Amino acid sequence: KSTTLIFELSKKGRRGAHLPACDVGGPSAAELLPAEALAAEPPPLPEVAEPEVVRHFTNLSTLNMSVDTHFYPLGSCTMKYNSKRNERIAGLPGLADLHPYQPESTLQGILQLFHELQQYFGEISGLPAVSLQPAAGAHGELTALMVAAAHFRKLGQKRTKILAPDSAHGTNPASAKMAGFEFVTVKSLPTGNVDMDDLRSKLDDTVAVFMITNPNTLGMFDKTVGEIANLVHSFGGLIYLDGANMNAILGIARPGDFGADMMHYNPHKTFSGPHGGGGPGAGPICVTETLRPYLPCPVVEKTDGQYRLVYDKPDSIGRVRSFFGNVGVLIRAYCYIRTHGPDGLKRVSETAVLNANYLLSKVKHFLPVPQGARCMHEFVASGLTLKKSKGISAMDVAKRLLDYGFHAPTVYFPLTVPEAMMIEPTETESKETLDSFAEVLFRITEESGELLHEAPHTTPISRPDEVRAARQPVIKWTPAAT
Amino acid sequence: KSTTLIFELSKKGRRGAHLPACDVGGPSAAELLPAEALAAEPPPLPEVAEPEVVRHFTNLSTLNMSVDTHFYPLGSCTMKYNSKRNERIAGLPGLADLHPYQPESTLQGILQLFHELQQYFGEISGLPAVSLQPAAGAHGELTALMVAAAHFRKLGQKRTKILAPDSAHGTNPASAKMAGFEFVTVKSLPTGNVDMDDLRSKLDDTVAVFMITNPNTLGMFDKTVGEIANLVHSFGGLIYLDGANMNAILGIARPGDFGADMMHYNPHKTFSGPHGGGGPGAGPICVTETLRPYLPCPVVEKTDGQYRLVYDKPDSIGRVRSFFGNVGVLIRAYCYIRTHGPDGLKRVSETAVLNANYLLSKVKHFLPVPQGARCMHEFVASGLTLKKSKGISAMDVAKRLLDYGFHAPTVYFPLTVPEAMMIEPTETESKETLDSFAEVLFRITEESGELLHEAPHTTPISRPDEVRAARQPVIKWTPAAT
Amino acid sequence: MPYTYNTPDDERSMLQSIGVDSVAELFQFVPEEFRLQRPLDIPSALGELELTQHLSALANRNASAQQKACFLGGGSYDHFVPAVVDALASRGEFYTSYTPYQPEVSQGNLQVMFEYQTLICQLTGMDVSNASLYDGGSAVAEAVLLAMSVTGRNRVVVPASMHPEYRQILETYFACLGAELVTVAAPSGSVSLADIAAAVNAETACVVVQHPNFFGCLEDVQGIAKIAHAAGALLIQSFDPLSLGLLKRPADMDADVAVAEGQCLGTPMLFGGPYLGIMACKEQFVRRMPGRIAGQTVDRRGRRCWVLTMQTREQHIRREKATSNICTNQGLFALRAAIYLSEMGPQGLREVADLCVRKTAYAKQQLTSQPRFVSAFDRPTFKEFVVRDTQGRVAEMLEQAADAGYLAGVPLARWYPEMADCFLVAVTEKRTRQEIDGLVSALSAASKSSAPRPHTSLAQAAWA
Amino acid sequence: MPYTYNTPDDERSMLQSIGVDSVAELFQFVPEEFRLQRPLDIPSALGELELTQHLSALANRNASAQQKACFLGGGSYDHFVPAVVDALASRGEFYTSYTPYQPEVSQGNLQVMFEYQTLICQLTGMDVSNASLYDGGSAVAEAVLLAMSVTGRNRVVVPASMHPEYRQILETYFACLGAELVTVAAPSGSVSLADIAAAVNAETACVVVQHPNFFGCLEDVQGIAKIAHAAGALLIQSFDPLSLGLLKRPADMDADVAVAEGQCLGTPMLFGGPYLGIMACKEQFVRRMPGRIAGQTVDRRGRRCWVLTMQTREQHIRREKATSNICTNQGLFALRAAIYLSEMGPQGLREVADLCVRKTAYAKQQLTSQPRFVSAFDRPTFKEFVVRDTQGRVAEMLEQAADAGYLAGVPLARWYPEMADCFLVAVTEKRTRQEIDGLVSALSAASKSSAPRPHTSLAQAAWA
Repeated sequence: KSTTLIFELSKKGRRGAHLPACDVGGPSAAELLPAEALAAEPPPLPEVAEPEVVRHFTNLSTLNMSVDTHFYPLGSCTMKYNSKRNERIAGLPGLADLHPYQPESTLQGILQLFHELQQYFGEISGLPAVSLQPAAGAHGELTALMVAAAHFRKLGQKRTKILAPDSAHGTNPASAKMAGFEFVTVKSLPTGNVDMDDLRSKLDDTVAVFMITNPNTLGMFDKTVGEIANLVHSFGGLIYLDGANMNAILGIARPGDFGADMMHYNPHKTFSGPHGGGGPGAGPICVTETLRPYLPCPVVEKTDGQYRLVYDKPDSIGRVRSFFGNVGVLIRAYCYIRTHGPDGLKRVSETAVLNANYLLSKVKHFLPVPQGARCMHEFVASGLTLKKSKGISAMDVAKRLLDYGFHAPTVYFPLTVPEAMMIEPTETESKETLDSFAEVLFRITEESGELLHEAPHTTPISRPDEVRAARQPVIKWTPAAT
Repeated sequence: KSTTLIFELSKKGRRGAHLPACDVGGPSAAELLPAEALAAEPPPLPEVAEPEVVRHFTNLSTLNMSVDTHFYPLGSCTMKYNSKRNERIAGLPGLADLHPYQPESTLQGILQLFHELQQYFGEISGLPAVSLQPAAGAHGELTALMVAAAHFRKLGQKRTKILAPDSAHGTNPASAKMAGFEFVTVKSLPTGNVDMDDLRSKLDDTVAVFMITNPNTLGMFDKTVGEIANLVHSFGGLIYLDGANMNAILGIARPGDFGADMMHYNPHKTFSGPHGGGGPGAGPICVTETLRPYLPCPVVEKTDGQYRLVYDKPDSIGRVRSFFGNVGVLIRAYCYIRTHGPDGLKRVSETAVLNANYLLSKVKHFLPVPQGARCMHEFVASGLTLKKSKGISAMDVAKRLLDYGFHAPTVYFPLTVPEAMMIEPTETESKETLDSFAEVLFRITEESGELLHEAPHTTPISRPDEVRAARQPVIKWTPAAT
Repeated sequence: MPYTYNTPDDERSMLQSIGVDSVAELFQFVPEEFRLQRPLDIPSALGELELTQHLSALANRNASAQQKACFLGGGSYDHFVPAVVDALASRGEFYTSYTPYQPEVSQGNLQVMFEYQTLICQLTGMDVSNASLYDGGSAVAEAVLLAMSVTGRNRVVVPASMHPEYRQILETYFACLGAELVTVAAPSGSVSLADIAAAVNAETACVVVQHPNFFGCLEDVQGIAKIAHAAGALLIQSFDPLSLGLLKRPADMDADVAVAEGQCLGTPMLFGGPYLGIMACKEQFVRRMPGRIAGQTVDRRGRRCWVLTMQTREQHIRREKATSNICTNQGLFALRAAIYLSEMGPQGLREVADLCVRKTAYAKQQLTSQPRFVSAFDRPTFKEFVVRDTQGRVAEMLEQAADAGYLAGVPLARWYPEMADCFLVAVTEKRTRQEIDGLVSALSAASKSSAPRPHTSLAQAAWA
Repeated sequence: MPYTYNTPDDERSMLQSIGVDSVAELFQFVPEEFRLQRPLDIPSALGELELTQHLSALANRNASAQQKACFLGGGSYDHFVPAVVDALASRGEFYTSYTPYQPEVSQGNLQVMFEYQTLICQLTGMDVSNASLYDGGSAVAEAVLLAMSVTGRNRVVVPASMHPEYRQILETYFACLGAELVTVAAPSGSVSLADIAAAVNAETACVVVQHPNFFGCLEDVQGIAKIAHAAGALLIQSFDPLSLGLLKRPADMDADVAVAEGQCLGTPMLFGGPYLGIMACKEQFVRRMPGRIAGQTVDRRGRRCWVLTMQTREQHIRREKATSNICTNQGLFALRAAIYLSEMGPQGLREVADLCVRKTAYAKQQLTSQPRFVSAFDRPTFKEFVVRDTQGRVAEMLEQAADAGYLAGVPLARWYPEMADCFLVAVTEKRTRQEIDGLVSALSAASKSSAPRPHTSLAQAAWA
């Protein structure tokens, strides 16, 4: 398949779109606008015919692995099936062709959807106050930390620190910084659970929030979460729950019930929004009633049978995004929740956990899994032995999997496990696929280092030179660069 | 990519769709229907989960070459770009979700479209009376021959024969037979033109129709068509124009003007209906005013500003298809015609002919083109020299092209050219693509016979054993056959 | 020219390579006298935005089944199409490819054809299936031609309860072939075995029976098959694919050829087409079958793969000796059917059929419990039924119902003059109780007579 | 459970392999006290048919821009989306893949990112672009954070003519960071250089200017840039991508960072999201940019290919030292923008911009020639303009216009209390003359006052 760039296909005079003649007559735009504002030429975009646009992007698409085509056990990313029915529904004109500033009388359907979705998210989390506005998980973290900051400001408390374990997602410290806090790392145990002693040593009344991912990034449920929450609360701090791993506990345990004060969802993970090659996601947050006044505006409320967008909450932190939020992702989440219902959602987590434990039971015989024989919806195998015995790295294994038609697991995360391979099968894969993946993984561990260092062999490209990319950055095409 | 069959993925108890509970209550279907009519079990269809359905068919699709992904110069098939705008429009609920028996008051939009399309088809062909009903080109041929038969019945003439040249599409004789006629082959000259002497020798007053493809299947415009028409008409016969090659003469010459009494279009070719892996097509026919009374019903007429479906034409042959026809294909043809307008349609043919002649000018230097240095929208190269000198067949060349990412031309048709390779680039390809195709074709003629006999080498499968398929037919999957 | 590439520079260099001075010169072989000397008289070009606006305006002048609850049937139905069907069938590699002449780069389409053939065999119980025909109506015609070819006979028996348009197609085909179409009345809604027996003789090539029939009623296919076979004739059954979620399969009733309109398997109504002609038959007739067939084989490396096979039946090889002139199939709709059947599975198919039967029964009961309406036939029905309007104002009433938001029924007058006061109502799994109740109200309210009949009280409680 | 595979048999054998007796046992690490002892209180499951019916019913309770002519703007617009955008972006390989962590099997997405970055550079004239951010509003915030980081300063100057919601986002972010937001009034519809000069000082990190601004008016970006640069501050321009079909590019006006809402590049309005945050900047700031960046390199066989690069800016490596916490991009919408810009090309883009300007001017002229309405500002406008209702009944009038089929304008009262009698009207290339004339009639007719003002006769003939 060609990797010619669209710019290299350009030829002066070709074009795709033709716009209609102007039906209102009148002066030209050049006459209507001041000369000094006008460019002499339109931007030098590529000039290509429509069939070329179609063939170019169609062929590019086929260079990707995707959930629609391959098993994609990318740990922590919950690459589950993205239902086609949700795509079709989200495209209905009555949902897709709505302007955010339409009169509310013309929006009662979608506002009802949001209102119900706020309730579902609140119910599933056990944290009743919901904002649908944040645009991504990390954005939700940031928003929630701003909510916490507003809360402590209101209380007149000066709390400057955010704590989180070393096994946390990188977004946790980054969000803490953006929310104006100092970030302090707490150690975690080999199970991924929080080191209570270290936590205790770092807790005081300057700590605003302790951020915890539970189930944690090793795929284990941290049993001590209740104890942690009590401890943090005893210092007046808040617990933030990174909801990345909610796929393990839907209908089974609720963050609000095990001590969280705030959390975000990743609806693109847990509620099957398509990942879009990197986005969009969404990052709705749920908080306790105490924290509700600080949520961003608008929120949807129902009064006298009418749904309304409420903008005027005096203690609100304001807004973190234009308009309402990543509505398209939220609609899909709504569809997903309605498709499954209470039993189905619980069954999602049960199946995700069953699938992960089954795969773990197959893999642990040839790839050590430091966390032990059980996991929640994902587990982290370590390639350390393989590395030591045969010089085969987790990256080698990952690359070789591509040759067999499997996307690689997440590698080298969490940072606390050497040669980590973080495997999340999700509930929407079959036993046959898991069997076949385990078999291939075993076969790879038996293969020669030489074969693996050079892997992948059958993919559209072989391993790229990432160092060169970073050292001599070429981040746009120029005619000279070809 | 896996070629596991959907049946082999089946496991008892899996399922995709769940239908809702019955909201009307009442007795079960088993109580409502007589026991003797009921099956004990539903049919033994495969049992698969929805994600598997998606992955299976998505991956299957990627095993195909297609216009969206590859240059597809399949002669006579006019594999031009299938515009995405037409697909979107044809899917509008107001066009796609219409029942054929709705009250006419609820169908004025689509009936207007048909009415206008009838006019466009009439204008483009120069044959004003149009039926949109036939479901494919061959079906249009059959319908037109039935019209001819009705015409002669009405005249009280007993005409039993249909004539067509040996270079004609195979559907011509087959349609003649289905319409109850005897079929007689007329010789063609090396240019693909009709051998007038042979025609003369076979013409008499038992000949109902002479079927001619013009431009002919060698991609040449038969200049003698006027003479032929006069001759056939002088015996009281009719001229049928196989419209497969209309892409060469839109707005340039009209069959009605060069002597045709009847013709069909292949809107899926000329007017860019997607070919759908083998269908659907459509086969609207155009005839002279004289033949109008015999057209199938219904036709669309406009009276008092209202569009009507007219069913009661006393001399009509009746109907050849249920409902109205292949409406979806017709809508796309309408969009195509409206997108291009009079200048654009002419430009389509000019460009198609330019592209074909350009490719011919490149290819003739290394692959003889018996028809000479000029062509209309396609040309037929002969691999005879290559066959004799190096033992390389047209099929070898075709297969090797696949390795280079080009679909093969039509090979071994027309039957009158040895080792025929019928190449039709269409107007929706670039000079760069044609250059690259010509270059590859040249390179192939320089390659070793050994390499070519074994080609293709890089495709999902190598050459299949077609003899085995025909001799030991396995045309469905059975558990035993795996 | 939104879809072409050639710039003036391209054109110049291409003409140079060809050795001519202008594009016009390339048309030298088209005699001057045949050249069109004026622009075509069609409207001028529209850009995509204008085109979309124009077609949207046309579409908005139609009332779609998304706006009005559709109770129309008669061979085209408003069944639910799962989203996977649209999502997968709209992949360019499927719909912009063509007949798999090059199997090495067409395994996707070929495997789909093979899977489709197998699915149709599973659905019908028949031995073999082709890869599709144009539609249900021409499939009947092709089946009849097959029967005539197999038996060497020219007489075909068809009940009046078969789709009238399918019968019209036979008439049209027969006009050229000198064959004889014998139509057997079905005054009770289904044809009687006695009437069939009376019509079948030693010249009969086949009996064609539609089950469930055009009126929605069940036929005694097995009984008819016995009569046909006893006379050396074939039994052709036209079936409703979705009905096979519940009903016995054509093979179980000893049909020789089974044909169907496959629109209900994942294709929208599309104002009647393109649709999917299904044809399956007993093994012994396979070489007489029209249409493409995919077969299994192995490639040079011994891998299982698929090719077009038995092409000696076809016109591009056999020309006038071919089994048929058909050379396209409805590949895209065979694909849709394959996806639909895979998504539904046996249980899904049964559930759809069950919903159709129950909702139809409910609608029939509700409607005929209105004083104005009576059921035309006292027969079990699958997903449609015939209602007689005692006031005889069918056309007027249906127009009024359309205004009220219901595509309420198909008037039968066009095909059955004796049933001018009747209309056909179809109820698919998509119709809700609310819509059915609304239909009943709308029809009852339409151009009401002043003299109401006494209410015929049927056991309405059963539907609570 | 429509999306899972495990049959009871599967489950049994999987549990056996794990070595437990039940699925419940797998949750042993979740302490009993934290287990939810009841089913979730959410509605029970819906099959696809019911779900589709339910969501269609909700959708039908909204009035979409396909039903009512949409003249709403303010950062979200009813522009035309060519069909190729939907057709290509809906390919599963694009939308069901994720961040290209494995470049060998993600070249499609990586090349699209690289092409998108290049397209944005071509569009803006800027040196470098990232691969997208959340939306136009958070892109402004990220650009401001970049400027604060680059300059080490904490004061940010923003005209009141910038989108009020973008300013609100800055306020929210600043509340935590102790930064200072200085808002400069723009009483004439655009900000004056004098007012900007008065606000900018040595503590100023950046001036952010939106051009065309929230009121549709043009700003003197070059003039503002000079002031900012003279003070050592950065100039951040928020631009309308489509305006660049006609207007000078941010780079031509010496912007340091250019940000935009990319919704207009091929994404429907979606009630406000997901959208596309565009960010491009001068070369020197590239290592401060947030968000993913794709870079060119070669593979082991020397073939050109693409990877994610400059990841040391990012949080998964740098954690709290990252340039931002952003780790998703809006890949799917960057793809849509790339397809859109490729389909439009330079000429198409110019034509769209030209249509917007001319239709907007026509609408402004027509509307303000009505006695009831006056133009709020006497400034050139791109695709929207502010109208003052002399009767001051904006909310009421807009509701009535909606009933009459027009989403007529955005009331400004929420953000600008002093403009409670004003509304913002946007006119895209999709709006026809007929719709514009209809809008004028509908607004004039809405809750008419009894005391008409004298007609201000502008040169209407120019529009004939």
